[in-house]
Amino acid sequence: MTKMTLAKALNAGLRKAMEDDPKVLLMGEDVGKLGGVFRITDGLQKDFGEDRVIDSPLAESGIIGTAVGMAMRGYRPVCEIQFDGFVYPAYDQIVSQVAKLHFRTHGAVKMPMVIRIPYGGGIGAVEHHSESPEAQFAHTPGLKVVTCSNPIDGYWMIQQAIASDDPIVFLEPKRQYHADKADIDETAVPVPLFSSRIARPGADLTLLAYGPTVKTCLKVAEAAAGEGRSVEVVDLRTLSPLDLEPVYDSVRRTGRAIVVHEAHTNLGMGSEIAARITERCFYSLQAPVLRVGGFDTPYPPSRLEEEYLPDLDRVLDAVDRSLEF
Amino acid sequence: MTKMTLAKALNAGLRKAMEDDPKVLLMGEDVGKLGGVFRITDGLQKDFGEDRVIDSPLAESGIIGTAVGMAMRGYRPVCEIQFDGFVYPAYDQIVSQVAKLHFRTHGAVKMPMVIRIPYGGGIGAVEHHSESPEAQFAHTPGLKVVTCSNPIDGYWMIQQAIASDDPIVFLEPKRQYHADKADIDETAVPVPLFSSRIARPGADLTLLAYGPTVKTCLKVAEAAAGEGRSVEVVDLRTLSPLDLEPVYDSVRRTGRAIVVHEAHTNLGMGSEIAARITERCFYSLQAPVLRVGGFDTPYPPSRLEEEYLPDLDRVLDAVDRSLEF
Amino acid sequence: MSLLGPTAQGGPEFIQLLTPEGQRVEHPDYAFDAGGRDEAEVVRGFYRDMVLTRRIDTESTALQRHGELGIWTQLLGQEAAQIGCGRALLPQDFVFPTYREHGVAYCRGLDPLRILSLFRGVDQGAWDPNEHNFGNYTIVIGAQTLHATGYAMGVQRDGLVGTGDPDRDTSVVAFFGDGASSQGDVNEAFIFAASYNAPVVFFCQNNQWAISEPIERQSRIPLYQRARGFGFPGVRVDGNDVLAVHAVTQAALQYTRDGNGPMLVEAYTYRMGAHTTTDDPTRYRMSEELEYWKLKDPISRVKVYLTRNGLADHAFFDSVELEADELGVRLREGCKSMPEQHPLAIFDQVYVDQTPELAEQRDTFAAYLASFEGAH
Amino acid sequence: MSLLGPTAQGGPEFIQLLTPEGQRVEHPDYAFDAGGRDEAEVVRGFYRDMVLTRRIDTESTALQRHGELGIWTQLLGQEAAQIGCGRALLPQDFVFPTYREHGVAYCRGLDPLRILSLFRGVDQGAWDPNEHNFGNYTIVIGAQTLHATGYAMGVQRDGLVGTGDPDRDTSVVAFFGDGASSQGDVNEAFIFAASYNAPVVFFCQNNQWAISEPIERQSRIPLYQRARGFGFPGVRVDGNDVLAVHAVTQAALQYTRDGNGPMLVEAYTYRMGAHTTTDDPTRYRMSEELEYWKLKDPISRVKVYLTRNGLADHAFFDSVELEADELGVRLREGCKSMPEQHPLAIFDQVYVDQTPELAEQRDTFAAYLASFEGAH
Ligand SMILES: Cc1ncc(C[n+]2csc(CCOP(=O)(O)OP(=O)(O)O)c2C)c(N)n1
Ligand SMILES: Cc1ncc(C[n+]2csc(CCOP(=O)(O)OP(=O)(O)O)c2C)c(N)n1
Ligand SMILES: [Mg+2]
Ligand SMILES: [Mg+2]
Repeated sequence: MTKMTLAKALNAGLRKAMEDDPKVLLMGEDVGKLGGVFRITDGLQKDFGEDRVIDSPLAESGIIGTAVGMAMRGYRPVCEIQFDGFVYPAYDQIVSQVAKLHFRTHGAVKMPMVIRIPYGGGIGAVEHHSESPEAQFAHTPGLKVVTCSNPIDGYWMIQQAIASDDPIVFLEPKRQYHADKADIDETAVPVPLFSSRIARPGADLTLLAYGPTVKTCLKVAEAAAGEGRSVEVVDLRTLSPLDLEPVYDSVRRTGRAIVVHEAHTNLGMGSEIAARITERCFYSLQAPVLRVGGFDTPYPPSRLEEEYLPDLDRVLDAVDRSLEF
Repeated sequence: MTKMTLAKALNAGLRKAMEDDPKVLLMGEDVGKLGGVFRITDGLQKDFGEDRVIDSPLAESGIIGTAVGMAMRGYRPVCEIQFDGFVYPAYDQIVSQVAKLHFRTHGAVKMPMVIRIPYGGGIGAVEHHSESPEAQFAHTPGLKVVTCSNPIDGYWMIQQAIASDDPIVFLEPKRQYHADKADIDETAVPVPLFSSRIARPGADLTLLAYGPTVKTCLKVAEAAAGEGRSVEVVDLRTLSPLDLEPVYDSVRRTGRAIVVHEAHTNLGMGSEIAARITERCFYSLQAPVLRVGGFDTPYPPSRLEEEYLPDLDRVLDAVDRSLEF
Repeated sequence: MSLLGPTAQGGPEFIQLLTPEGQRVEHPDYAFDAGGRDEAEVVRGFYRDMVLTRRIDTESTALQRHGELGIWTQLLGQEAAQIGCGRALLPQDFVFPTYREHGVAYCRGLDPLRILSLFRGVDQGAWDPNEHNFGNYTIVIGAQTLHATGYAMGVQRDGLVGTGDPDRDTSVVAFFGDGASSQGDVNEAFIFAASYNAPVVFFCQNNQWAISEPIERQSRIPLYQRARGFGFPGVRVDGNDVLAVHAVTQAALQYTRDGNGPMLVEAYTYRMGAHTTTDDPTRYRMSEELEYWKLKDPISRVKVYLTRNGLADHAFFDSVELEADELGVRLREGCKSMPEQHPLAIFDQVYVDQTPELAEQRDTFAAYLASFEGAH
Repeated sequence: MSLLGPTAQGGPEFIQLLTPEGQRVEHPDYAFDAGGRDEAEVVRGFYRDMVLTRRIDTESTALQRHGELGIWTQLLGQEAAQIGCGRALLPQDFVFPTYREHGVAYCRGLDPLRILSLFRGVDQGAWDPNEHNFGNYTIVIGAQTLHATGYAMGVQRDGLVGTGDPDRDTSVVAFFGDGASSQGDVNEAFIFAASYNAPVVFFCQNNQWAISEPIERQSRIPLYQRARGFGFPGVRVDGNDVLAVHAVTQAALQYTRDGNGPMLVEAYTYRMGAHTTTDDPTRYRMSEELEYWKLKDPISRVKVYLTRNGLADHAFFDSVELEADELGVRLREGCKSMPEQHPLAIFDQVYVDQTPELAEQRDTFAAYLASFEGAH
């Protein structure tokens, strides 16, 4: 049992995956000597060498495009995109190649690639450093998209993602990197990668969160409990595929649901989840599924980000609206 | 009054826009001498010269990136992306620059750019030539996204888009290019660009379509009428912003809605529209909003595309499901 | 046609071993190497390869005209570039093609029907790349050059560069066109390959056109000089001269296998046909240009050479023709009788580990399809 | 430090007019041009510019340390590259910067507080680019090089290239770093600029590092040679020599204004500070390297030159110091008292023509915010 932050847990998970399988390679800008700008790959180049922890030229399409070739040669590349807003130069390689090669070849080619992206806001950064690009990837068949919200998940999910034979966009909530510590039991049996998890049970309303908003929603539930309202919180963990059976169960019990994410509300994960819940739980719903997300503006300058991001108050406001509907 | 196909109408609209404003430039691969692979820019280089109709090197990021600079210099670039699947190399310039420059500069910079994309399937093409990328752009604040479904809209909407001071992703349903002809009255007053349109009134159910699926849905309504069911068809025309007031009105009357598009269903426009309709018309809905879209697989080889694309039967099936809900 | 700038040919940097008139010439740096076999026999083999490749092409064009293929990417005129290169490869080398490398595919032993199925719309070119060390056709321009570079980095990590063992040292060939040279991806591939000293031969078939755009739109200097900007060697070879292409590619492959890092080969050739069967080149290029290039036809010069020097007789040429006819028949029949995929198949090819939600979509669609079967 | 490959300095291709020891030297192709003014006065002006620029930088670093800025991109060591270039610009020229061109911004007359507001998180660098012909800071590496190229194509269409009128002919400068040279966008910018012969000076500040990655990761040859691959000239200048940078940039600007197409200038310099205030360079580079470069400091060599040659006295240096102190005070006070934006402002800056749906989102949020005001 070791107490670790999410950052350390991811580092430990990467290390474990590299020890377990010599085909695992890390690649990205500054991942080597520096250990990444967030230090997630700290110490790995020193221990596994420059051939396995590869500092790349400054070109994201190049990183993903060469990783495709490495995967075809039998390697398992884990690519780091330095910040969410810098994944777009690689977008073409991701959606037209990484996502499609298995399909194109009727399964002859496997693409066991993990694309790690520190994502989301709340760290006071400049433009392009606080984006939430998950919906764009989840909309793309052939990719799987997961996100961790805490150190324990970070430790296990990164290993599971690396072990997966499908390409996975692995979203890391950067403002959680150093936020909390948790005990990690390396001998435990982890929950499966593509499963959501009830983070807190409740009876009156279901809050759906993932990555950085899980913590917010747990606080909401706490605050709501103070007002006598029992709020269930689900940590979705997997965004593509979605694991909504537990959510449907929950909503059938509570009759109300709210999806909370940092990404723009319009066409964010919330829209898909709302649509599916409504399809499956139509007669159980006592209010429309509400969405609390980032606004439909570009991510604002950091002095305004607290207003932009869904916070305790905005989610509580939605809880009220849902319960009063 | 001239009878024109959508292809010819777009060509005429582009010509008119270039005549009206010398700052309008066209740019793209093969748009000059060849007139584009779909001939949408046919004859324009001959008449307006190589400085205004610009054959570009084979690089989409280069096309959009240089167009940003031209717009900053006071020009109004209209960029052609040869096929939907080739917009992704330009994705970064579109979402991080085109969409954000106005916001970044508090309005000091305007980006009056039109990005024309022939999109959608049904033409028997090879991979990457039948994609429907609209949701990705609609999810991006700062962009506006519109799509025409018929020659009259094509003629007017392209001119309106070019006249707009905001950047617009202009989606052209390529399989409609040469499908039908319509009378175009160049002296008419066009409907506003950012408005949806009731393409066929009805009372029992509302079908929401855009671009290539409008025609499909009109046929569905026709077929349904044969079975005594009155189906209203809305041509959305604008995907960002959405113009849903007429849709809410419609759904409040019919109680049932189905969104039909070629894009992947998961996180497609249908999910957002379903979520919004449910928020606004919760008590009017007699069934969940259904979605009929492309499946959540990569676009298939052309011999399977008829099965993949939402067609008369699949939409009719959804109509039955909705009415029987 | 201008003889300046990117279209310049001739001079010591334009490597040629067999003139358009069928004359063998020498080059100070590159010699044709028959690999210990009888040279005439090897050249006859090249001739056969090129004729069969051209037949694959013309047959496929005809199949498209008859509605059997949706589209076809013609290689007419580029046979020498592809056979010269394809025959220089060793079994362990790996190829990343564009969508026009039918001749290279043929050299690697890929059944042309696997390619026809792509253009017929039956599949998307679904061969296993490891079967013939021949990657899948790539339609997004330039994307494969990065794949090749990454694959070559994998080869390095496997310890298969510069060992000195000719059966093990491995090179990777990235094909691309003159137009593709403008894509960011291609230039990034140059950068990565140079940075890691990866064993990649960047093989550019400069066929003078990217659909309707002439090479001048992409580069103001000869394309092979692009490599200079990235610090690795580039050479221009007469792409219609199968002997020169073979010699140059062989040297480039060995250079990369030896661990010297990447190299660029520009095969200066010409797209004699349309861009694809849906293109109409009369809209953008002069017919004289085609006439000019017909004089440089890659196959005729070998035929002249073989005939003039008594290295092949009528019987040989007839037998190749016959073989081509047989191939034509096989392609026509194979194409028309190609089995279709079942629509449900697409759901099972998205992931290695199928997701419950996609399985459910599949099942729903299966039930829907079955409802029709019941109805009829 | 290796003197080979991309880090080679010296030789005729390394243009220098003022040695690190403060010695004026001649170069066969480039001479310093004071533009008709007294040369000593101009050099004193450069000195002042560099000192003030450095003060902007150190002051901002301090403000970041005190929590007044979220982050700061230090230019320490790059003053000569930026002032030499910035002072060579004509009013009609247009600049596309990265996120580190504080010295160029200063030359263009942009109030440094406009830059501080970006790093404070008050805005994203919202100045009007047309006010000082100075574009907005661009954080996505390389993106602005394409903007510059397109802007230059616009200049061409405005007929403002090669007219011979020095008040009208216009050039565009695209700034980028050594790391940026690996981005597809930058290479595409080279291609477009060459293809259209656009009046762009690609000005690369090779400060040896892209965060933790040394220049060798991006290029195995000197970066200025990249231009060779694209068919336009490239030169390397001592980026710590303000006179040489001025001379070379002036020549490059004129070359492009005259209609000769693009040109690449590599200013060979050094990032003496961290990448940004959140970076820790001790993790990846040796302190000796910094010591080595301190001897090449761009400001000291000018000071030595001015002093040794009696071109400036104590009073001058004191007055510059005083001016820098005043600037420091102004920045500190201006930064701390910078007005914040109202959260609702962001909704009105997305589109020229506001959309009904975003207006509604704004109104809902306004009502929500108001509900708290009511509560307190
Ligand atoms: C990214 C991308 N943009 C556009 C296209 C459409 N397209 C297909 S082939 C082609 C021209 C390619 O020219 P070149 O690289 O010279 O190869 P060639 O076809 O001559 O063999 C274009 C523009 C594409 N396939 N991919
Ligand atoms: C597309 C993109 N990828 C990654 C980053 C993160 N990043 C910011 S600066 C930088 C290094 C840039 O190095 P260089 O171009 O040499 O400029 P310098 O910072 O040295 O001035 C990186 C990787 C970014 N801003 N944009
Ligand atoms: Mg070509
Ligand atoms: Mg640098």
